[in-house]
Amino acid sequence: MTHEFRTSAGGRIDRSSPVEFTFDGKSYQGFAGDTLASALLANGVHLVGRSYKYHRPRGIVTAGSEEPNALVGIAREKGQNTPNLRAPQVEIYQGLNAESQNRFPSLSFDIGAVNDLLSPLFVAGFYYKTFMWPRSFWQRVYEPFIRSAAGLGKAPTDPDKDRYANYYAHCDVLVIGSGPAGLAAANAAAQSGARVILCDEQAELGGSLLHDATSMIDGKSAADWASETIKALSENDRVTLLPRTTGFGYYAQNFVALAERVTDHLANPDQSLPRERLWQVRAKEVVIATGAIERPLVFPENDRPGVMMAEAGRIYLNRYGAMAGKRVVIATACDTAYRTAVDLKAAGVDVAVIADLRPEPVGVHVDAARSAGIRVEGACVVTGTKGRLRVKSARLGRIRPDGSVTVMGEEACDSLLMSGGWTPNVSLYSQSRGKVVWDEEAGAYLPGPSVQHERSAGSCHGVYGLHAVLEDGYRAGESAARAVSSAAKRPETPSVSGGEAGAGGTLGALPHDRDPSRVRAFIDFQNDVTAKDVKLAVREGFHSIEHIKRYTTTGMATDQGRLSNMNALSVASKSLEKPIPQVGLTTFRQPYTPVTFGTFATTARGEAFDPVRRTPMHDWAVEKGAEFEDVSLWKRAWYFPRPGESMHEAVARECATVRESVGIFDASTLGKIEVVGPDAAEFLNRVYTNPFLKLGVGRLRYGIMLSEAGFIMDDGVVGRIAEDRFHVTTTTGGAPRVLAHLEDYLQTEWPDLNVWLTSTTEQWAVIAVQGPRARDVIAPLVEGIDLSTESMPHMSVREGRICGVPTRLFRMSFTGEAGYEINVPASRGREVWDAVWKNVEAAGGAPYGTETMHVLRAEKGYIIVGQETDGTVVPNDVGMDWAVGKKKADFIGIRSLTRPDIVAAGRKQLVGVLTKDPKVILEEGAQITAEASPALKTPALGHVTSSYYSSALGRSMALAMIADGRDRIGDTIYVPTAEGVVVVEIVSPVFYDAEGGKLVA
Amino acid sequence: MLLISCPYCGVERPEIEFRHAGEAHIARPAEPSKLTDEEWAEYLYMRTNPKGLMAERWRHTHGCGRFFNAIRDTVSDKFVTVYKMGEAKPDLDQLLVEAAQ
Amino acid sequence: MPGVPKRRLDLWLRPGKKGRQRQMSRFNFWELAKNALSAHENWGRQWRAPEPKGEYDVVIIGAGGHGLATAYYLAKEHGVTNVAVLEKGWLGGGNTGRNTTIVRSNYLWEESEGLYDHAMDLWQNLSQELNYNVMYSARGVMMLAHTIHDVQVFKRHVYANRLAGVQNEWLTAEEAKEYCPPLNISKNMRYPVLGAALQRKAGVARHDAVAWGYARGADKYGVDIIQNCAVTGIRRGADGAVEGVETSRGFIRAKKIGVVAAGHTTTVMDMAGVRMPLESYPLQALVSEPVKPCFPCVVMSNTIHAYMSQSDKGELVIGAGTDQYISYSQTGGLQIPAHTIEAICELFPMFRRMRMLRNWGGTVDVTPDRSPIIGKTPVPGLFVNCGWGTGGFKATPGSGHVFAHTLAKGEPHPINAPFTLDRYRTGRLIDEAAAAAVAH
Amino acid sequence: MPEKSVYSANADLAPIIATSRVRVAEAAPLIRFSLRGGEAAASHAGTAVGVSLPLEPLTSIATDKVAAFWLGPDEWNLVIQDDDARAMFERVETALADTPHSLVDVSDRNRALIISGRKAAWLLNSQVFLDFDEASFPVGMVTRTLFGKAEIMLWRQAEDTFVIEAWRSFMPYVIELLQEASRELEAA
Ligand SMILES: Cc1cc2nc3c(=O)[nH]c(=O)nc-3n(C[C@H](O)[C@H](O)[C@H](O)COP(=O)(O)OP(=O)(O)OC[C@H]3O[C@@H](n4cnc5c(N)ncnc54)[C@H](O)[C@@H]3O)c2cc1C
Ligand SMILES: NC(=O)c1ccc[n+]([C@@H]2O[C@H](COP(=O)([O-])OP(=O)(O)OC[C@H]3O[C@@H](n4cnc5c(N)ncnc54)[C@H](O)[C@@H]3O)[C@@H](O)[C@H]2O)c1
Ligand SMILES: Cc1cc2nc3c(=O)[nH]c(=O)nc-3n(C[C@H](O)[C@H](O)[C@H](O)COP(=O)(O)O)c2cc1C
Ligand SMILES: [Zn+2]
Repeated sequence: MTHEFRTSAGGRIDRSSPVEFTFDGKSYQGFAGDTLASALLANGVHLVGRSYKYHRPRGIVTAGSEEPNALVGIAREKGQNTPNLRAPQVEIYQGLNAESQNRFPSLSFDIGAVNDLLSPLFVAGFYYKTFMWPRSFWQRVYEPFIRSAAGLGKAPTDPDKDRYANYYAHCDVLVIGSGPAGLAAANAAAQSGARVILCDEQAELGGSLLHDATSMIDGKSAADWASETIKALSENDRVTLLPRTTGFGYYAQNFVALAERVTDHLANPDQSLPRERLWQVRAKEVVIATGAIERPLVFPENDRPGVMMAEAGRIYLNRYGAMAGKRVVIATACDTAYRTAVDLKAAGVDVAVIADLRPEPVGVHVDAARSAGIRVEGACVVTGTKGRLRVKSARLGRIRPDGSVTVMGEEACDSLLMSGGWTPNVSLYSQSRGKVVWDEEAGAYLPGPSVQHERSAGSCHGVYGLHAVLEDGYRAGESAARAVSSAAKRPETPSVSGGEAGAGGTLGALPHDRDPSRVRAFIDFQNDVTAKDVKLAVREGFHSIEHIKRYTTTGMATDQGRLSNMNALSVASKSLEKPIPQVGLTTFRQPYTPVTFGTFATTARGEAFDPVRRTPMHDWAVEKGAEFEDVSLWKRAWYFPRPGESMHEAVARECATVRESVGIFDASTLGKIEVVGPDAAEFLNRVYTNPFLKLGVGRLRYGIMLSEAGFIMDDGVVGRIAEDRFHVTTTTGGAPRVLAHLEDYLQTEWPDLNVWLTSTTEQWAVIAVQGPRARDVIAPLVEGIDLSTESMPHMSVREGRICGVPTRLFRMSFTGEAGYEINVPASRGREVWDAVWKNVEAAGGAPYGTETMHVLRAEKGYIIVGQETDGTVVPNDVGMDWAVGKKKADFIGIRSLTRPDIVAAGRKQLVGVLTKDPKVILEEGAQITAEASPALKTPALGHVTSSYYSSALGRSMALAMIADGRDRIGDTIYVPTAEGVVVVEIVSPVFYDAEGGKLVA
Repeated sequence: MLLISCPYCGVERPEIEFRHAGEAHIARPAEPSKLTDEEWAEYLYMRTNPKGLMAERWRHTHGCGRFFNAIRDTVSDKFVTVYKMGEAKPDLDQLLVEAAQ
Repeated sequence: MPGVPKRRLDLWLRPGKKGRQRQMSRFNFWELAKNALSAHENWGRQWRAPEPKGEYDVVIIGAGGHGLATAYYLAKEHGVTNVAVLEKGWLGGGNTGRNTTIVRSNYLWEESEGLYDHAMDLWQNLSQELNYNVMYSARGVMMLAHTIHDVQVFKRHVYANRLAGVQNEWLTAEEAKEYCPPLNISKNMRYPVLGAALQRKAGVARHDAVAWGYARGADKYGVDIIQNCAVTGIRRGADGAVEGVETSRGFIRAKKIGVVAAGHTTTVMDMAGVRMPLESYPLQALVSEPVKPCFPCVVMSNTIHAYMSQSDKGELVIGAGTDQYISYSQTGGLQIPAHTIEAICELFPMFRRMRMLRNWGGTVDVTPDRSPIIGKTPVPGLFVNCGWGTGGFKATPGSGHVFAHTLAKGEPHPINAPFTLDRYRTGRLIDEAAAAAVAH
Repeated sequence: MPEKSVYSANADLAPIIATSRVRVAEAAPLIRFSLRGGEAAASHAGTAVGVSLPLEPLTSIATDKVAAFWLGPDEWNLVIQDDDARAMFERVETALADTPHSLVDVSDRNRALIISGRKAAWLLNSQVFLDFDEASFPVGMVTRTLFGKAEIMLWRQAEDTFVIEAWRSFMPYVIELLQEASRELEAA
């Protein structure tokens, strides 16, 4: 059986390289250069899939990416399965393993095909009208049933092993499509010296030239001319040729995305190659040369395996040496199918008849067929087909002048090739936001005026006939090059013989003599949409083409209506009694053909998904067994469990250590901004609620920053290093936002201020040393700074050296203990840390992480922006009116603080809460109510913002935001939890060292 | 992805280098405290949100860092012009006429 | 043009039949079966295509889900049937027809909980109520926490919702994986899954069916849905009150106008001289090729910006974020969906080989606090329902219900009372985003 | 452009990528100052460091001891080979004493990579959306831009040699992606 349908010679396959592959477990042989579709056809296999809804047997229809039926799953190794690949695009390789889809148990016997029997019920939109009773059945019965019946292939179940790459490219002229138009355009642009990228979704460049067996260009065969042109282009180093590369997205400003398939066609791809590559191309000019797509004819039973597009039959024959059948009927309304007939006949195929819809077919193509001895019938229409898994015969009818049809008889055949004419492929033009224009003469939508720097060429432009297409291509290439450089010159259009334009075409459902209620003529093959469905939609009031699309799902399948849209539109237009241009067209969207998710995600995967920021001391923490938490892009040490310690134990120990002796903490992730310039103090005075003009050099101040809406946006400590130089710190997560916010005001509101902002977050490593022994620990290492409280009190900053490294030493505390933050240049951070750690360790101290830091500050009632506050909180809410300069005339957010609802009673205020049972630790986020068992929908009084076990208090404690909380101190309130209601008392938010004596010691 | 030309760098760069910064020419009141609640709400929240030409701010965040203004058509997303901070807002009607030519 | 074939065959088709008399059949299996016997030739229109009358009691601008639902409830619950819904394009063609259909109600603030849970109640019975299968599928919406901050925020939601009687629960990472087996909970992920908040009765619905069901329902009560009718002006009388609307199909008189125009609200309100705190951004979504069931629920991750479900037809339906600039183009940049797909591939590494079938955009109207504005405006007779931004589909029934009340009574329903335009003046914002950075 | 550059490969470290077509090496430590201010500040600072600071957007001036990069209309990155950062800082500050400006030592904020070889531009284009055609990005051009999701400063030192500076915590990300892209160069 192998190669039973293979021609004896010719085509672009390598007959000396046989390739074994399997389809549904059965082995077949093809040749290198075959696609899965061509190889199956050569083996006589047409039946390759089942349709979406009715599970009807379906065959290969096209030879390109517009294929609606022949979708297969390709299995490679684990983690490398891919569903829904189009057989005409799958290149075979040794060992290829393909499976049909959407059938059970087998392709030839599919239980789902009962749906076909029920098809009178399963019309467009049927599911909106039923499955409503009983109510609970939708979710339990109907939906699961519908879901499992729907869908095509099976999603992969293992993580994808392959890699994907990205490449940003620029060029003068991007040419999409490499048929005669694209090659000519690329040629013209390249000869003008332009930087050119030429891509084509097919494995081989050349487009229709590769299967044009009769035309001659410059005295050469079309294919030879293509090869020579491509060779010349490939030798030009300003030209990039990209086969297997689909132009899938045309975005604003000539930004075009291409998807290159790098390894899928290889039997054993080199592991260092990516599977696919995303090309993000910025082109100065674009030439769209994507060809035209042949339209199916809409006649009853037009969906049998063996029914194919006529041009596809020609492509399989001339390019792959594969015959669609041995006895072929050709049904057409267009001249181009005659070429297929002639070529088939020349290859020895029996062409039973050309059934032409047109009353009197005439012209060169018709003459050629007639003189080849092929029977041509005018006014002849196919009215049905027979055959279960492959077409066996075609029923022909005669169209009478009044439009009615009489039976002509049946023609036996094993393949039926059809052509309803051509639809210019205007997808990418439309994506570029161009508006297509209906051309009555051409019976097609054609590209209208260019919106971007783009032009269409060749048959996608409505230009047919090889010479005209080449001419159009040269014109487009030249004009594109000219738009880029005036030096553009244009090569002569070569002489052409053959390749005359083929006239004709039809749109919509064809007339027939059969009982309309019993036959179905398919418009959208994959989604099983028939002409009747479209008519039903119109009848039900769906008059917009967009409604018709969504109600019938025509054009929504994986081919996105490439074959069906014009036929659907025509049927709708008839039903609505409105001309086509008034019915409109649905929107073309990216991607042009489906694109792998991995190709969009490219290298953003694992650690490279987002940069992982680590501090200079990160490795030390890893060595010490720290657990980490993600804070914005940073990894921060969370806590340092000792062997066998739980998180709770570790944190309690760390807390106690800080309170009793000393702890060391990596604060490097804090945002830092150096604010410098004569107006620095004035600037800070405007952006913080606090007054800054009088802050002395060498002093620190805690500041709050508001959004203009008055809500707390960030906080931090600001040090005045010099009259005109401040060291500002921000929260870790807030750093980029704060810098942008400050730049915004500086550049747009106050450009007159002489002050500049420089991020120094990563300049400094920051080592916090906190605890009663902090000074003892660092003193031996510090040079040039008097650490005594008199000389360096709480909230001051000094410059000097530590371990010989220049430092900005902050005396400050976020723990309530006396402490320091040692800023040293990042590259020296680890060495200083090591030295400090040695002393800390010797003093019985310990490293602590963010969790301990959070507990310690909560004991002091210090807020964390983002935890106590949530973007709806003003300073007064968290008891920070003290930080708002009363005498200040202005600062960002000031006006918002006096808005009626901001000063109204009932706002939530920061308080402490203590559970009656000191062992109970509330959960953060828990809600607070006034009643022990509140009725449902009782508004909460507030919620717990921070909650910990406090080793200093020897019990649990929490902070909360509670309505009018400060007035309720002493009240007993309730926290409903899953385990029951917890009784708590409202207390002051400062639990530890309320007088602050420890800080100034 | 838009391509945006930065009036400070003098080159066109991809949108990912930029941050959109909202409607342009909404000057912060010199003395906010003098505003009524209505006026303050107007400043804070009310936006032109036009369908058509819009004056908007962008920042060349991952480039020169500068904020600048642009006139863009919010239907076609085409930039009509960009100009530096502090320069006067062009006459949009005039621009429309020019664009039509 | 050279080479264009000059001759084209006539289309050889008989002209279509004239539109039939409108008739409203009930939708059910037997009706379907009966109609199958007559080749479905006898189905009536689901809604009429009436010519606009000169005057209506209420004119609603915008035939999205919210506008249509408003009309439906106006007629059904308030007996106000002399209503027109004016639509510049085709009904349901705005954001209603392009959204990722996530329905949930586990919002943080009491005001939002009230609004969205009201809608949630209506979803449960909506198919039966409308006699139109809107395919409400309560398959559960799971929101992933990737950082300790996320955990705190989601737990706060869970507690708040529990108290308000809104169902929501906390899952550990392992429980989350059990609920959604494709989920990657490996500790080595860039942002590991630390847990999730799950609302079990949340889910998805068929977006188009919601618009169509409400349209059919409203039409049944005599509401005129007038498509291809763009409102171009709002006429106001000497007293400032509205008198009617100028449209592409002439002037239509009405004393009450409800603007439900989503991304186009600013433009419409401008016609009445009312400034709005809105900005319109492109919001993109995409679907994969259809595959057999492989994804049981809805998963959202705000931290890494992705959300996904699988439709009944088999596509993975994925939502991306907004583009950063104002645009009415209904398209956006490649980097936005690409970023979302990155996140999807991290969360579900097996889907890296799936393929994007179609990517589109809508125009969403975003308020400063990310909550809608529903109620009266400073102009007498003019009412507005807008600002749903990236997440209003889920509210469709509830929004229509309370807005109908507002229009009929001239005063807000208690549920939408807090969602005033005035809150931007007083500072009583309902800021879900600030609380959680959760938008959809 | 001098072949000898202020950037030299850190001799203590093995190259990050070493193939026949592209080489990536970490640069030896350098002094870096961020200078902000007007043209007067630029001019005084230039005198102090010994080059005249570029005023044209996206340009640079470089000797084998000093490079000055235009990063914005009031912003320059000064990269200097010298042992005494403090003294250098004081020298520039002194020269600028009477001119409004901001000078900040950011020596430790950045790390630098030197990327050279025939495929250097190709490698960069795996993550950098810029046109490295000589007409668009001539030798001497410098810009801040994005490398994937990391902000970098990128300088074309010679036709086939580029320098990337990034904040130090972003550098592992940059390196990982350069290595990922370079794998293909080793494929058959
Ligand atoms: C990509 C995307 C994903 C989303 N995902 C979700 C989600 O998962 N869950 C969720 O809850 N929400 C989601 N949303 C948001 C949701 O879609 C919207 O909030 C909701 O559909 C708004 O409904 P609507 O009826 O108000 O607006 P629309 O459906 O947009 O209707 C407004 C109508 O007004 C018409 N109109 C405008 N101007 C005029 C005029 N001058 N004259 C006449 N008619 C006019 C428009 O044509 C339009 O039809 C998403 C939105 C998008 C775009
Ligand atoms: N009626 C007629 O006579 C008729 C009709 C159609 C075609 N033709 C003939 O066919 C030829 C058409 O030449 P042409 O150059 O216009 O088209 P073509 O079909 O030869 O080439 C188009 C190429 O574009 C590629 N392509 C399409 N979309 C793409 C995308 N998004 N990304 C990448 N590649 C894509 C295709 O793979 C194909 O190779 C002419 O010879 C013409 O005479 C004639
Ligand atoms: C939930 C949902 C599922 C969709 N599924 C499909 C689909 O299977 N096939 C398809 O082509 N489009 C699908 N679409 C997209 C629509 O075709 C269309 O893009 C969208 O409604 C926006 O309209 P527009 O692209 O015409 O502007 C879907 C849209 C939504 C909202
Ligand atoms: Zn710039």
